[in-house]
Amino acid sequence: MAENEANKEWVPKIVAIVCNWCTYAGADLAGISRIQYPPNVRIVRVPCTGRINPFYVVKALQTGADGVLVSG
Amino acid sequence: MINDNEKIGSVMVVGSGIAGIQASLDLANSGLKVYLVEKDISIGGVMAQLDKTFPTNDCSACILSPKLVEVGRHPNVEILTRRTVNAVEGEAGRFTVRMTRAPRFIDLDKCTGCGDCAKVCPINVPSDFNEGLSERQATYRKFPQAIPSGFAIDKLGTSPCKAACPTHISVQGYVALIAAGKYKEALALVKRDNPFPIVCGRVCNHPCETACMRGKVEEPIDIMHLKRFVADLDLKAETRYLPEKKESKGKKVAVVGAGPAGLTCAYYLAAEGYDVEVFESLPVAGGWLAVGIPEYRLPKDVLRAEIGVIEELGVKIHLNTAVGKDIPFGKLQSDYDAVFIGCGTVNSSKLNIPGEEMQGVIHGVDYLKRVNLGEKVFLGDKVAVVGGGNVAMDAVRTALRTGSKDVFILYRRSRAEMPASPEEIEEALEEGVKMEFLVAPKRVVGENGKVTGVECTRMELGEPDASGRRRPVEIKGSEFIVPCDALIPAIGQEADLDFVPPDSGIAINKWKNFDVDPVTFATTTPGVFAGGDVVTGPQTVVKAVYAGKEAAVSIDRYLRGEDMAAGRAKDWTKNLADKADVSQVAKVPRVKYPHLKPEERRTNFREVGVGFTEEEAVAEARRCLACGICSECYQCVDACIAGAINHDDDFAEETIEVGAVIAAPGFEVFDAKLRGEYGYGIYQNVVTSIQFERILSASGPYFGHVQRISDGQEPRKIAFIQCVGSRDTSCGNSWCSSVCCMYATKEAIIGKEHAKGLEPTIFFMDIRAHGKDFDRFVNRAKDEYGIRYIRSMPSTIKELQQSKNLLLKYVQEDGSLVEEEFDMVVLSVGLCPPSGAAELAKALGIELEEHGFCKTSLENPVETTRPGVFVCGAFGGPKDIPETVMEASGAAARASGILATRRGTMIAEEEIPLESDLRGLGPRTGVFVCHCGINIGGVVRVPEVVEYCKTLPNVVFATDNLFTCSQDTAVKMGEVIKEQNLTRVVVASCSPRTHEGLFQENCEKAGLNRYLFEMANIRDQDSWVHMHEPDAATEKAKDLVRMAIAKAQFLKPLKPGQLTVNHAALIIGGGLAGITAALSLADQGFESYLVEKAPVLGGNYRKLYYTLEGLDTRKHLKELLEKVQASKLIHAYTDATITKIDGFIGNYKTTVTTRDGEEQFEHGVVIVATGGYELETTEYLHGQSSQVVTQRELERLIAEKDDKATKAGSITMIQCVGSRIPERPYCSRYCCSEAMKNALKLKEMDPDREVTVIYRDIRTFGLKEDYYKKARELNVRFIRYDEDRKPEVVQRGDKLSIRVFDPIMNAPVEFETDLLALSVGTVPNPENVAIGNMLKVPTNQDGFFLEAHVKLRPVDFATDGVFMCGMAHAPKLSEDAVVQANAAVSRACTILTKDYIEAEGRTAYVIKERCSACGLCEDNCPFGAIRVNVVEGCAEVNAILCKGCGVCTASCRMNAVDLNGFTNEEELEQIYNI
Amino acid sequence: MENIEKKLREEAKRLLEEKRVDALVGFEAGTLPLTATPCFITSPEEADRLVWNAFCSQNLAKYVHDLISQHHNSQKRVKPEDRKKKVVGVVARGCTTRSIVLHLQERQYGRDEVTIIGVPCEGYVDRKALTAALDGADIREGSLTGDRLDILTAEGKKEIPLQDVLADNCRTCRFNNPIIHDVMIGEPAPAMPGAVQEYAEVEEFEKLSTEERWRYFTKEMSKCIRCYACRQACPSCYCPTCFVEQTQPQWVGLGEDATDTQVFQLMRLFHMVGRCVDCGSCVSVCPMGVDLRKFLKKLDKDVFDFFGNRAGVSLDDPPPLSTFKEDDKEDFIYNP
Amino acid sequence: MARRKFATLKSFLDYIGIEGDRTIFTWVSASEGERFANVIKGVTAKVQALGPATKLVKEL
Repeated sequence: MAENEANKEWVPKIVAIVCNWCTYAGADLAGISRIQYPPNVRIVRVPCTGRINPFYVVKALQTGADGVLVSG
Repeated sequence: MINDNEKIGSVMVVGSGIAGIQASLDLANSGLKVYLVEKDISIGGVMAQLDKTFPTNDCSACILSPKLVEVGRHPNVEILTRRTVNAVEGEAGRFTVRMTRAPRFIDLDKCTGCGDCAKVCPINVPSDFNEGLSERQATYRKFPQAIPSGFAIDKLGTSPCKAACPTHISVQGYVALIAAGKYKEALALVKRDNPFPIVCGRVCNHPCETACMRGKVEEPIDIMHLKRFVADLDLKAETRYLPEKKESKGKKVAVVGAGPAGLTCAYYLAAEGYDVEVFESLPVAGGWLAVGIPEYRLPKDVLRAEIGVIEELGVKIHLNTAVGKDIPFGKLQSDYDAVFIGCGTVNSSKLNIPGEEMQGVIHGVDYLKRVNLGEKVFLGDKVAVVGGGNVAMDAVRTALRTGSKDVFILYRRSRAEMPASPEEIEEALEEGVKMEFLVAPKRVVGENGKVTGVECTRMELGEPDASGRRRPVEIKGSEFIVPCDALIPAIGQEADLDFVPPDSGIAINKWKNFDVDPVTFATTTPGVFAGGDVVTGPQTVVKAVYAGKEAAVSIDRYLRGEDMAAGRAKDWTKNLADKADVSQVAKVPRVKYPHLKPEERRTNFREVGVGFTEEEAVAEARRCLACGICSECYQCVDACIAGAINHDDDFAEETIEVGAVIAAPGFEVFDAKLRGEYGYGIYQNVVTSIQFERILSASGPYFGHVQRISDGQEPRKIAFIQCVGSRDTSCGNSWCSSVCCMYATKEAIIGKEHAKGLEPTIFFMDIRAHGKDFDRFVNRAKDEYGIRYIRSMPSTIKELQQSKNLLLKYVQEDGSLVEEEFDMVVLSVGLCPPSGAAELAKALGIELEEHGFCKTSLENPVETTRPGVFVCGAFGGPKDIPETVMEASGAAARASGILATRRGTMIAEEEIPLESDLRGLGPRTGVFVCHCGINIGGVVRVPEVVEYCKTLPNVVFATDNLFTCSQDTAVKMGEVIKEQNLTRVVVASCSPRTHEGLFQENCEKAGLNRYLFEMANIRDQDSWVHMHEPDAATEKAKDLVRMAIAKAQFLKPLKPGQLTVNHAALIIGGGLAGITAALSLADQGFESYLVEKAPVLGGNYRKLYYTLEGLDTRKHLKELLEKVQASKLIHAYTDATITKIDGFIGNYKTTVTTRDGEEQFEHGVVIVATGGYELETTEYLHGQSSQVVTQRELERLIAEKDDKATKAGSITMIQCVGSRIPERPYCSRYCCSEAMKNALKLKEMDPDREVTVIYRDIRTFGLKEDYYKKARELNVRFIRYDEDRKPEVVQRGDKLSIRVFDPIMNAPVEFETDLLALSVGTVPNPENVAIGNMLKVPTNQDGFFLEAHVKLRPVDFATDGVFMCGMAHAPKLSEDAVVQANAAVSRACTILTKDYIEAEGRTAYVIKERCSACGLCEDNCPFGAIRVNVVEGCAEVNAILCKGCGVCTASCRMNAVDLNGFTNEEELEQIYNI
Repeated sequence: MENIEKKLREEAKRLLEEKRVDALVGFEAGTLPLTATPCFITSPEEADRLVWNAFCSQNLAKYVHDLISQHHNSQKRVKPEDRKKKVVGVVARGCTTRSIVLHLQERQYGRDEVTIIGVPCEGYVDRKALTAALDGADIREGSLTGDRLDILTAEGKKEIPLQDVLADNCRTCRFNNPIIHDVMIGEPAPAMPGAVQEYAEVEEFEKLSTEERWRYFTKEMSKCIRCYACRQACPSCYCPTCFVEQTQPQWVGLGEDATDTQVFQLMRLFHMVGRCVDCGSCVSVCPMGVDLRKFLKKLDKDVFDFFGNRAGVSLDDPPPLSTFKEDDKEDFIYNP
Repeated sequence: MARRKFATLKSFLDYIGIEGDRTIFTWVSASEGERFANVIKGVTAKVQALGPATKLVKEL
């Protein structure tokens, strides 16, 4: 098991902060259409892109996210 | 008119496109119950198919979906899909509606929309949603966001094959499964109805193939051998297929006879859990299959294997045990709980001719039995077989194989009447069997008691007999002798019923068969059943199987004590899917079934048929036409864990009562095939505009990639041809479809955005950009996107063979002919009346106009010819979405006007329990993790996630559910909330966008504040998108749930604010729109303050005399004003100015100054109807020459019979004066119609006078096109001019001289005229900006008011409580203003009908001590919901106006504004927990 | 210069006498040579204390904001109809007026609550640079003559050209004359020659590699001791409760973690988008000499490049983050 | 407004030395399921190329 993990390719941890009406719906549609994509993204839903405080991005980086995606 | 208290407070809306949806929402939101009736499976109409919408290029799905969800979840709206309205009886206020519900086959209450059914469905049909550009399954949902979100199954009826098969196997089903490579499933499907696929795959008479619709194209599907293919695969498989066996019922059944009937009955009873014993007199099992059918047709080992399966299921077969001899029948009756008799017909029928007893005469049945039981029988070289059935064929071919040289058939009719299966006859002939037709044996000829021949007589065919075959009639004197060594009569069999004692009470009929109930197969003795040949006389295997199967059902019911017959009689000839026109189906030859060659087989017993290879089987199966659409393969039934599928669903009649009806059935797209010269349906790269819309759509067949159909390549040159099926009398469609110019422009722009290299060309007659901001859009298309517009209609299209490119031939405006090659052609197809319009009109009791659209009132286009029945959308004539939405609201206003007193009487308010006291409890979180059947559980290890949740802080309870959305889970969730004292609930399942509301309701019902709920989306955004990574998906699920739990601890119980509503309205502007709004409000029972700054009401409408369609507007206005005068609810102020408007939705206070001084009143909403003005111009000598007037002045001159008009010999009109120019780049919409109106009047007065219209584009959209056509017919002269080559007007004495460049002549023309009328456009009310400032609502760049959304909220402002109508919005016709005024009232009623307005729960709030009142939030808020209170020195949120978008929150440096439900703390906690 | 001072005192006296201002913020001579400190005067007699010279470094808008805010707060408990208005006068150079414009845009006070006595500016002396030029020696006496500083230290006399010790922000100042004023003292000053190279330093920095930039950022931030002097000095930093001091949520850790300091500075800097008037106050008060301007100037440059907007240069321009245009920059949007 | 904020933020983070590919801004509409998947794929690949984040990361 340990060996396996060592051999595994490193997978980045990505935070996606997304708008409920657009991207979140798009992500749902990807699901409904069963379009496969990498499983390393964690979505934080906000009601609107305008809700996203720029500091969220900074805090996500400080928390250890390897990448931050903001999508409206 | 009926009394108010007899009226019904509900409305039926027929059709659920955007019109139906909008009307429903308005009505439902103003307290009326709505039945939204749709004939399709889901709502949304054509708008759902569109990619983007003009002129803003908003995504159509994005703007429509929220409306779909709202109407889908609205407690006052009942969506009735798959309904057809049959009749509407009664009168306005109280109608009785009768309708038919077509089956959906999927129970919407149970369906979770997971789509597992579609995944297993083997039937592919062209996707109607994608306009045939892709395929979908027979089990389907139109599009992912569809509402209702449940699936449906398309069935055209029972496929003929299934109906024709005596066992009614889902033939189309297993054929489809074979085509899909699902052989095991195919076999299991067969075995549901027939346990003998190995046998019936070889020796069936296959009536299914006779019925097969493919047979009408070329040859039927080789169904029998497809069945053999899957049966043989199973035969060779390591483990044979066995049906699931139910628990033992502890009851015994005896079966007499181990033939197909008996064994079938045994099989199904054993599977049901009965102990079954079969008694067979022969030493082998199988009955006729074993001893009748020769080895070369049905090998013995294969048959044994089939029977072996039955034994494996637990059936005991006692061989060599003759009932009646070895065991008395009575003992069966006493020892067993039920008996089935399927002993067949074992005795041969006699020829009954002299000499039949001679040696060498051996009856077919006996002969075959002996051979089949292994006896060596040689009959001599020359063998005659009498008969034309399969037994005769079997006998004759067996004789060949047992060494006879010369074998032949003697048959008394002709070949066509032979009952044997055609392939057997064919095979026999191949093997050298001779056949004599129309001969009958008269006498056996022999020597020494041994046959030497048979004397026959010739026959001829007479009249048809009872069997429908022509009766053979003997030809006298035609006797002749056929020499032979043996004679095999094979003309029939009889049953041996001696084993049944006469005292058993079992009735036997005159044919010596058992008399049984045709449905239950019960004999006259209780507990004794019979079926197969013993009942019917010699028949086919498959009929015997059917009898056995049905008897098994009866026996099961009998033993359970249930009614045996209930619900079983079914007329299979009804509802057949055999009506399809197959004349256009491409021919695909039947795959040749492989046989041993005649020389390889004729002397041995090797099986003749070799069997299909997999490749052959699949190819053959693919020939199936899928007649029934759904094949009834029942894969979906197995796949649906929710148990939602019901293939027995049926049509039903329904009746509802409503107070009013709104017809919104939409339109039908023109069938482009009717314009054959464009090659649609023949040339692959010619598509319709709606197809192109799907091509552009990101969720369409090509995921938004613009490509050609023929080769999938991205096109470069693409031609749009306008007016296909519009403005075209050749196909009977004289009207303009109103929307095509705009959608073609949009599609060209979007196409270019998707494929950068695209070069679109639009071929058109007139560009009709008559809507708000449309001309700007077209200008952008030309200037920014470089889209080419050519004013010409291509005459033909030819496809180039190699490239599949298209060669267009067209004549340019100057007359020159051009040929140009394009990669792709889009036909801009028009809008036609909806299919079934005539039937609908009849059902609704309304009239249609000449083209088949709904006939509407001249005063108000939403009124039909029947009071109480209203119309909206394209059914009343082609129109675009905003107009449709306005009409929908307008129709809703008219309907609710009738029912105003009955609001709230048909809707039930749900009781919500008091919230529990949570003080001191802290976050106690309960987590519910959903399996969603296998949708989540099949990928994510749900139990592991549950265990993980239990380790997280604040979690006191965690569990998993199969379906968290099901009703029983809702109950369970409520119990858990109470038992565990939960203060937070987290559900990990699907998307909060679709299910949050449902779960919140569960919480609310359990006394938990609905905002203490949070969701984790582990399906749409996890299991569905990481289907092959269960580990990663499980980890992700844990993370997502952890994030949700982390957020949940900070959630606060929220109490949405409430605000009282003042029920009066302020209407600014007393023109036609304002007056109409006031009257409509009065209908609804609401007071209004109508403020007009002029001394009289009426506005621009005062200046009109008549409309194009012939309405007397003076009379109309007079009536309206009288009504205003009479109404107690309308307070009109003239000569009045509004000096101040304070407040917001529900609570306004307005100050008005009149001659009598200042007055103040309170109101809840504002309707802005400030109107517009006729442009003042000095162009073309206006104001200088008395012979130059405006179009409106001309109307007055005509109406008042002024000499200037009546005496003018020639009149000229110039269009677009001051419109569509850089400083005023919009079209005023009505001028072309006004010009047509006056031109027709002038011609009517004096047909000989010269009337000339100088125009840029004639924009007589919709049904107004007919008037343009009429003007041309009356010789009104039309000359087109370009913006940069305007006409010149010079005064020459008492005449005006006009000089204009005529593009058709390609030269300037000059002529004189007596009177010149200028079509000047509309300019906005200059006070709009000031009024906008008072109301904090915006105006657009032209100075008209800017609506909340140009497509779907055309009369709303972004600020709640303020609405607009009339020319305050944009230039428009008077009837548009009437519709819009009603629409504004309908929208206003959604507020005025309420006593309180509820705010959203998740609104922003201000932490005062942090606020420095900088006002950035106020600047940023799109809804005017947050303002700086200067006195208090901090911002304040108006929770009623707040939409919870959070822009203020994110813009505040001080973090002084936060957003409930998405607070900084909650959001950051999620980020910390990634 | 003396002429300006004279006029300034006359004007101040007049405003106070006529009660057109209730208080006036200006500079008076410092206790040490070659210094000036902010002063508040409320009576005409005090006007003669006022000075205007190259040692007047602070951005007085900060004091204007403080005074008026205090007054507003004191009035909150008074019934609206009884509330009193207070007018604050201020001696303001270009950057000071930019801050005032910003305050006005941000509705911190009304235009009628502030009276601006505009003064021309040709830059002020960077105290740190002066100290460095003197190798840290204490100034015993000093005077400014024309462009030359004559300084007497323990080491002896030293002449230093004023140009050599001007603050960096002054060298490249584009708005050294008041943007708005009620009274203008003296003629407008000539443009600063360095203004054309306003962003040269930023451009140089942009050319460095990502890693070099990160090293520089972390190095500078590692100096920060979280004393918040920068915030206290900045006229744009007027939040009633700075995010650093907020709880629920706590945005930045309060310990000595290097990333917390980085995040604090990052966030404070980002609050200056479209709001930094480059007055140099933060830099001049920083005890650790953190190169804040390197980063502030970048924000300034981006806002100008992206949105064509400069902080506080026009009352008509809306704050850049309160509006948008159709043609706003889109090239940062990712397209897969 | 949001667009302006993020345009500036991205540029600024890049300026202080945080790789541009770590902070990505984009639009996906409700009908663009395919685009969403492609965005995730693209972003993952970009971040993968950069390796694990070290800058600004708080050690716990």
